[in-house]
Amino acid sequence: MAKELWKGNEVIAEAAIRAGCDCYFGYPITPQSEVPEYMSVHMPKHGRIFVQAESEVAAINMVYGAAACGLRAMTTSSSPGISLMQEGISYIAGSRLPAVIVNCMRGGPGLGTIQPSQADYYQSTRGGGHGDYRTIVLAPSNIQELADFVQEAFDIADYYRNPVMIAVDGMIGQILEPIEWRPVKRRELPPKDWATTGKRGRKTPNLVTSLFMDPEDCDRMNQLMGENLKRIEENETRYEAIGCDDAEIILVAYGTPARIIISVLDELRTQGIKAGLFRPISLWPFPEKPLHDYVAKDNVKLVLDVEMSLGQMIDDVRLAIKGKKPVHFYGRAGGIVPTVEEIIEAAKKALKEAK
Amino acid sequence: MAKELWKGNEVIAEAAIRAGCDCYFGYPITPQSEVPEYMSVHMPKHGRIFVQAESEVAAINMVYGAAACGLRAMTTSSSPGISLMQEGISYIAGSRLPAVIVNCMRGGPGLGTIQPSQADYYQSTRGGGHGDYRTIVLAPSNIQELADFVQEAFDIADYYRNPVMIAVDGMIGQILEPIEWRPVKRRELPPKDWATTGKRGRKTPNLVTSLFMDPEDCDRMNQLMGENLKRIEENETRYEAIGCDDAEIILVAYGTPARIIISVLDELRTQGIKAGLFRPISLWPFPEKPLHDYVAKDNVKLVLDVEMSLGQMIDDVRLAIKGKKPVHFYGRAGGIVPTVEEIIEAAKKALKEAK
Amino acid sequence: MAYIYKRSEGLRDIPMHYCPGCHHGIVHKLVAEVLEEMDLLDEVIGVCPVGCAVFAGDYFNCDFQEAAHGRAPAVATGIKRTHPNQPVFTYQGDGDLASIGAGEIVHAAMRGEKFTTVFINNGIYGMTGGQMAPTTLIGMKASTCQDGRSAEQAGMPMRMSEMLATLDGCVYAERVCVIDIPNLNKAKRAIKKAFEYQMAGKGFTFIEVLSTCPTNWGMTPLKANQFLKEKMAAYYQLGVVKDTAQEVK
Amino acid sequence: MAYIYKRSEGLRDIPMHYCPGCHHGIVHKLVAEVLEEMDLLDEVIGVCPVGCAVFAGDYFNCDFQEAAHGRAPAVATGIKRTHPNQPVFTYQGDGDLASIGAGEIVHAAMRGEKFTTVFINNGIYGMTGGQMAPTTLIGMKASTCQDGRSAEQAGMPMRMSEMLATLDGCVYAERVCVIDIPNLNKAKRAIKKAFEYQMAGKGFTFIEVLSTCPTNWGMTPLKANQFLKEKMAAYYQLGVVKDTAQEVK
Amino acid sequence: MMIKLISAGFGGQGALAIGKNLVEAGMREGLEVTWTPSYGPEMRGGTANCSVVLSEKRIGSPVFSSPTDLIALNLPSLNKFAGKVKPGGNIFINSSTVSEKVERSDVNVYYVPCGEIADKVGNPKAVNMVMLGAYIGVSEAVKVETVETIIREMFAGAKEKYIPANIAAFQSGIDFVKQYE
Amino acid sequence: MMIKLISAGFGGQGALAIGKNLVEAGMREGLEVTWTPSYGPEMRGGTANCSVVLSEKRIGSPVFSSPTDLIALNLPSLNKFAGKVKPGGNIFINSSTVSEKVERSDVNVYYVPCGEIADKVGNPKAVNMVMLGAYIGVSEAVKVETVETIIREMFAGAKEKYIPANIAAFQSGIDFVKQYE
Amino acid sequence: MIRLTFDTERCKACELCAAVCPKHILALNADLVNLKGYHPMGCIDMASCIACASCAKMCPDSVITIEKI
Amino acid sequence: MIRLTFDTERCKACELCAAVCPKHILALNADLVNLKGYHPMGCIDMASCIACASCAKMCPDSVITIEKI
Ligand SMILES: Cc1ncc(C[n+]2csc(CCOP(=O)(O)OP(=O)(O)O)c2C)c(N)n1
Ligand SMILES: Cc1ncc(C[n+]2csc(CCOP(=O)(O)OP(=O)(O)O)c2C)c(N)n1
Ligand code: SF4
Ligand code: SF4
Ligand code: SF4
Ligand code: SF4
Ligand code: SF4
Ligand code: SF4
Ligand SMILES: [Mg+2]
Ligand SMILES: [Mg+2]
Repeated sequence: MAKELWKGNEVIAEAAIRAGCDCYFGYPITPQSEVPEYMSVHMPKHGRIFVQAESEVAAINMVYGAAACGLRAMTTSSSPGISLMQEGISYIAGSRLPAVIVNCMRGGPGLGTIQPSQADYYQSTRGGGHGDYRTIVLAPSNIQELADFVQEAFDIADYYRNPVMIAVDGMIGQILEPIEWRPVKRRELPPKDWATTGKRGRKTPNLVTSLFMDPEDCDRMNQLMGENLKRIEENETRYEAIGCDDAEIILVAYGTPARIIISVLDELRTQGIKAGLFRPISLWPFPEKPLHDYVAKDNVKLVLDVEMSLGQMIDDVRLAIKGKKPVHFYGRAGGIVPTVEEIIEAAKKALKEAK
Repeated sequence: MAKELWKGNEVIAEAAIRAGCDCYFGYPITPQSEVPEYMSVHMPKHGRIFVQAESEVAAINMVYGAAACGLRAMTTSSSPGISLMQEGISYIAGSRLPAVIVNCMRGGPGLGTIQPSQADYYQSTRGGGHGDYRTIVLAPSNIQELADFVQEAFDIADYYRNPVMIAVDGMIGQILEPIEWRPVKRRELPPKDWATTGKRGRKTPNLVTSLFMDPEDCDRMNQLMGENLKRIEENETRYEAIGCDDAEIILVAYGTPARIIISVLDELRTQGIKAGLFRPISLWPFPEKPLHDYVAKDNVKLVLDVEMSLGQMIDDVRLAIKGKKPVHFYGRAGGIVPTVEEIIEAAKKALKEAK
Repeated sequence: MAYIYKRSEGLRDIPMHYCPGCHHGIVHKLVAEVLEEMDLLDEVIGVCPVGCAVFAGDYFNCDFQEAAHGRAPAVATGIKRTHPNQPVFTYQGDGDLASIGAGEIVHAAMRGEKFTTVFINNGIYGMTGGQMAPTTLIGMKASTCQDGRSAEQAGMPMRMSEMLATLDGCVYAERVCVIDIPNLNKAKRAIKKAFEYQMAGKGFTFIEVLSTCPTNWGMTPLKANQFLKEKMAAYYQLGVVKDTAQEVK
Repeated sequence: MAYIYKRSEGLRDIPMHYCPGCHHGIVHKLVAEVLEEMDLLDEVIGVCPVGCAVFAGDYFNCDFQEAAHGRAPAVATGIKRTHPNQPVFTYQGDGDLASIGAGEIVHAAMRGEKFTTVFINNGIYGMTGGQMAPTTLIGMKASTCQDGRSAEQAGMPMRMSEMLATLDGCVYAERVCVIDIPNLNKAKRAIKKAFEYQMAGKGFTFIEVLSTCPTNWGMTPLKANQFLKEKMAAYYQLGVVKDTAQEVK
Repeated sequence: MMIKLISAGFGGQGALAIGKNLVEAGMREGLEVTWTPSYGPEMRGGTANCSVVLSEKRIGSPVFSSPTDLIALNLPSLNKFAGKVKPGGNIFINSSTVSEKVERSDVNVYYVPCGEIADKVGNPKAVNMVMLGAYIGVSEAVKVETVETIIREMFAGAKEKYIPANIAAFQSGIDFVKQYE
Repeated sequence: MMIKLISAGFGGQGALAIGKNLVEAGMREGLEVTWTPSYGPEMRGGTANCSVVLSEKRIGSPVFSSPTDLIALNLPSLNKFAGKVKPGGNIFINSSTVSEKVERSDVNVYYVPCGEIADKVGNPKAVNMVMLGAYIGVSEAVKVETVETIIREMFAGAKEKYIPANIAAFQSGIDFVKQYE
Repeated sequence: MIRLTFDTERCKACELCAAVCPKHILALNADLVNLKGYHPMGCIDMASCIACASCAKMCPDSVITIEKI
Repeated sequence: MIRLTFDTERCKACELCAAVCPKHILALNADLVNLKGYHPMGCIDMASCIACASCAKMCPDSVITIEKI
């Protein structure tokens, strides 16, 4: 297929439509308002549903209602809006519903700035909501991956009955890049026999709930969810490693910083420094073992974790590396995108300190 | 002073009043509704303010408004309600406001159950809201500590201009125990010259905001906050260690499981097993170094992390231990409180596996 | 041998947890009967609140979803928009609907979402043990206003039907109660009309049922009924508040 | 040498970021002038919204807080309850107040919180680039209703003043605009009255200012004024909606 | 001494108050005490219980799986907890509403017709006071006088007139279990 | 080839569209391309700019601190970015609205009176088309024909009548910079 | 003939049925206590029942079934 | 005498002032462009000004100051 120029935010919307998203509920927020705008035009054209919700709280609960009927439901927002959705996401996870949520992260905390950021890593991977649940988090670093992952996300969500989050820094939503609308692999999906479709002759009604008054039941439900999460950890870990095999320094980054680091690698190698990039694609489940194995090798002196935040993924990096090698950090917060030059300098500084 | 029998939830309220809490805003939720109930009666008696908010979202924003005027403001809730406050907490942190928030955790996710739980550890310590911020999290494990910590919390919040969370599992809110209203140490506090009190002759008006449109400003603000957080990490780490000096197994737990483990230790020692308890009191900042140092000693074979969740603090335990010793886990979720017997069995099983 | 009265097919054969004399049980029955009579049980999707009626989904013999506290109207919007031909209803208490969920109900009404809301106004937070609701009467005691609600501290009680009736999307709002058989019959007719309007695609329909909470009012069920009649109905006037088909009274 | 008109002391000497002809700037001036005239600048605490007026706190010459989107009424409650003798106001757009913040404004009005809300109804989300607001007129185009708002899809536009006026705690609600000098003068008088009522402790006061957003309406400022006069004011009637001191008109 | 008591009954029967009185008395006598309630989902008519620990040394767990003592004011409570009582422990049954018998032979069972006794002293509401008396009569967990002082303080002031009837109910409970000696 | 261009101006002047046309053309010619916008807080009247990368190999960073080329349609943009252009790079200034001169001598500066040129071809709105022409005339980043095809497609259908005027503006830009050769 | 059946284990003794019975023939049975701890409702004069079904309609717990036999 | 001062750098050329001037003496100055890129507003006939202040009151950006000198 021919390449076409697409803007990140519109790709999110179009990819969802191509994946059979039945309904979209959202509330405008920069830098992702093009998503509801695109949806408002195109969902009705496909006979699908678009509702501009009165708030992010309402949006995520509309997603709940539609998802509980067995439909493919989606919402998108940016950091403050995602914070408001935390109770709803916890309900969706607790009721074992599939849903797709996109967070175009901007600088926080609070109102912050509308510039891109990655400071919602904790919130995304640890569940900013209450209780023992996890959202599967995929972090594309270019528009092509964005197109692919959003499409896949609906299948993954249905497959595991668990919400899937696509986490991009706001910049990815704004970039215009050529992409190809290529088919993504489709999974065989379990029937949604739990959905509230109207009883329609079924003997017992379906009830979608996260309420388990008896703590024994609630524990059981949690353990069941825990097993599901383990299954996800086993099967859905994704990453990309570039130049890690002979690297003396491995840079770990996702999203925009990861693609910036591709330029960094070239530059460092020209300067005679063997640098590699380890890019987690699934932030949860985090590719713990592959990262560990790369870093454990003798050629690696140290790791430099690069984030558009004060350091959040670094917990997972450290957990993976288990103290085997020093982990350095370079991060910019509040909407600043680190430059190639800054990262090169940070890498050299780390190497110097390591000597 | 004489001991008095107090119920956990009422201690939260009374301690706040004694600490000079100027205003309380809250929304009822089991298992902590006695807090707003107590406040509704006693705050007006002290000429202070009680408002039953229309929701947790409103409550945390009322706290914001009052705190930004320089007052001691507080709210309390339980898991789903705390999820709804995440945006507001991020705003409070981003605007560098002091505030005290109590979470009486119940079983989740979603509506879950009203029974006690510790499944909001991630949310509390990693900031369930967006952006780079942290709440200071204190986890009392009996009513006396609850009384002390709630009082101290107001000073700590003012001192660092950062929200402080008291995280208790719902059971601690319900227990009736003898306590003493003993004076807590008071800090010298910086003047609140940033507060919006009305301009009153000041040359420039005060503006409390978390908005920093220019990402350079926003980054600067974040770095500043980051330094503040470092200061907190250096000064505010708390823990208790019982029998860790000669332990072959160290159990790590906080809150109710920690006190249950006191019974476990006795029992294990009678059975000839040297067990110790490491109890983080500040969940953030986590007592990483002390735990590391205890565990690193030769006598320790392994660590058993015990939580009323599927395992959340275990990340911090692992980060502290850096792979030096095996970390086992025992947890019950969804409102189940683990019994002495279960924990003993888990400890023995872990020891057996280690051999 | 014929039944003159037996439990509606709309309810499952499960004992309810409601307190003695609580009106939740009565209103459940009325809704179930209407659904059965209109032959909607196989089609309808209900949404229960967080509140004492949190278990409604266990009791009704139809598909149900449990919404987060106050969000039933948003959940129902998600359902109804994607199932425009199936009946959908929310069943909500006054804490749920008028307090934390005020934004959601107002917007569902504004958008004219074509579902029915059954609103149990018992002037109190039942499930959590009797705190003040936005609908608690002035002077009425609750655990967060132990000397009785005062207007100065907490404002005047909210009349949700009247407020929602200002929105064009709300096509029908009626306030009823179930303290005696005539009122109970009226309540049932109102609920039926709401579902009829819904199925005809008219817009948002709202039935406010003044109800008792004997437990948290600290009264016997019969005393509670009397209080409802004398005090509550005096502030919250019974009757049709809005009926676009029939012209407002 | 005397000034016939100069910038109010209530505003700081900082250029505003608003688009050419945007009414936010005009309403800022009116509020500032009223505060100056009533000698409240040293006492007042303002709360700005998330919306184009997010920068109001930089422009006004008085203490200000920046609230989360829609939560200004809750923030103002936190301020006013603890500072009952100081003037407090929120300044909010229609996305902020009528959409995400509907619950908070309704409850502040219900409780009769003694602060003033200046509500900028421009029928659109200005700051985020022109999405539909709950107040967008039927047929009016916005980026999330590019063929114009339809009642079927999005409901009829909300009349916030009328809705809030149903609540007893709201003692004064007036709808004004600033498209010409007579209306501008009326708007200023309304704002002043609201602050006077507030200082007299009467209750919640609400000034709805029909406003233009030339940028997102895609019109010149003058065309936008005309649209406001002809279309907007036809649906949103100008004038006093409620005035408990003066009896409702 | 280390008492682990579960006191259980219908909401409103006063099972929780029995526990509260015990820990209040224990505290006054210098014991370490904790009281932990547990409610079902129902507001009324459900079953409520509390776990009480009275101990001479620092209390670890405030909850436990096997009580040393059980007070069961209604049948569901008896069914739920009777099997969990430690061998050698005590079970107190309100035989006015519970007609079932305990089948275990490794525990001491006391059938106290609390309703009838309360009626007899003219204080039908004081079912739980009777049971409290019975429990203390057997267990001697705290001193009788301490409890009496607490009762007196509880009804101090306007409700003073209720003191004699409550003390009478309490005393009758103590008296009733003397037969088991 | 690796072009890193910043195109900047007042919102509405078309600085972002210049970048979009370039990446569209680049893509059609088989180049790797990215276009990243950056807005100020103002909705209108503020300054907007975009970062464009055109490259023969995989693009890493879509943003950069030192552009190889700068298009400045207004003064604030020139002030903000002129100092950051790589030595040897190109700066294109809309001299119709910017009267300032660039003081650096290590870059090539092109003063293009876009307003006047656009007026002259009878298409006063096509300021950005003139600048696009000027930029391509100098940089030869993409082929003239590719851009012309894109312009034709852009105005296909009802707006067809605008094609000649836009192509004329574009062509005048190319012609204007010939003097710098 | 009319048969009134009470599902006594479900009765919560709220007396709402008794209050709406036009014949005043419903009363709690002080001699019984159900598993929930209530004295359940019963009919003290079946013969007078007019089968108006008011009691059954009103009962929140669907305790009462009425049949014509 | 009346002095009208325009803070031209702040003018955004919205023309709201001109629209309310009863004397129709305000117009954009096509010869000037301010730093924001607008042709700023100016008075084309000072002598006719009646100092009604309508323009100044209306200006959203407080561009206009009016003095009696
Ligand atoms: C987010 C959240 N906040 C608070 C609660 C606690 N809560 C449960 S039910 C309830 C109110 C119930 O009152 P109402 O809606 O009037 O229903 P009723 O029980 O009176 O029928 C509250 C506050 C909750 N579950 N979730
Ligand atoms: C929680 C949250 N959701 C969404 C946004 C994005 N947002 C910013 S302003 C705004 C709406 C502004 O519209 P309005 O309130 O009408 O103000 P105007 O700009 O029109 O004056 C929105 C949706 C946000 N900042 N926070
Ligand atoms: S608490 Fe009140 S509302 Fe809830 S079931 Fe009991 S009586 Fe009904
Ligand atoms: S976008 Fe609209 S509301 Fe915002 S400043 Fe511009 S004109 Fe005003
Ligand atoms: S059917 Fe009518 S008359 Fe018979 S018992 Fe019931 S209410 Fe009374
Ligand atoms: S109404 Fe039902 S529950 Fe109440 S007393 Fe009568 S039969 Fe029993
Ligand atoms: S003061 Fe009046 S007359 Fe003079 S320029 Fe202004 S509007 Fe016109
Ligand atoms: S109203 Fe002000 S900004 Fe607008 S044109 Fe006149 S002077 Fe300029
Ligand atoms: Mg209620
Ligand atoms: Mg607006």
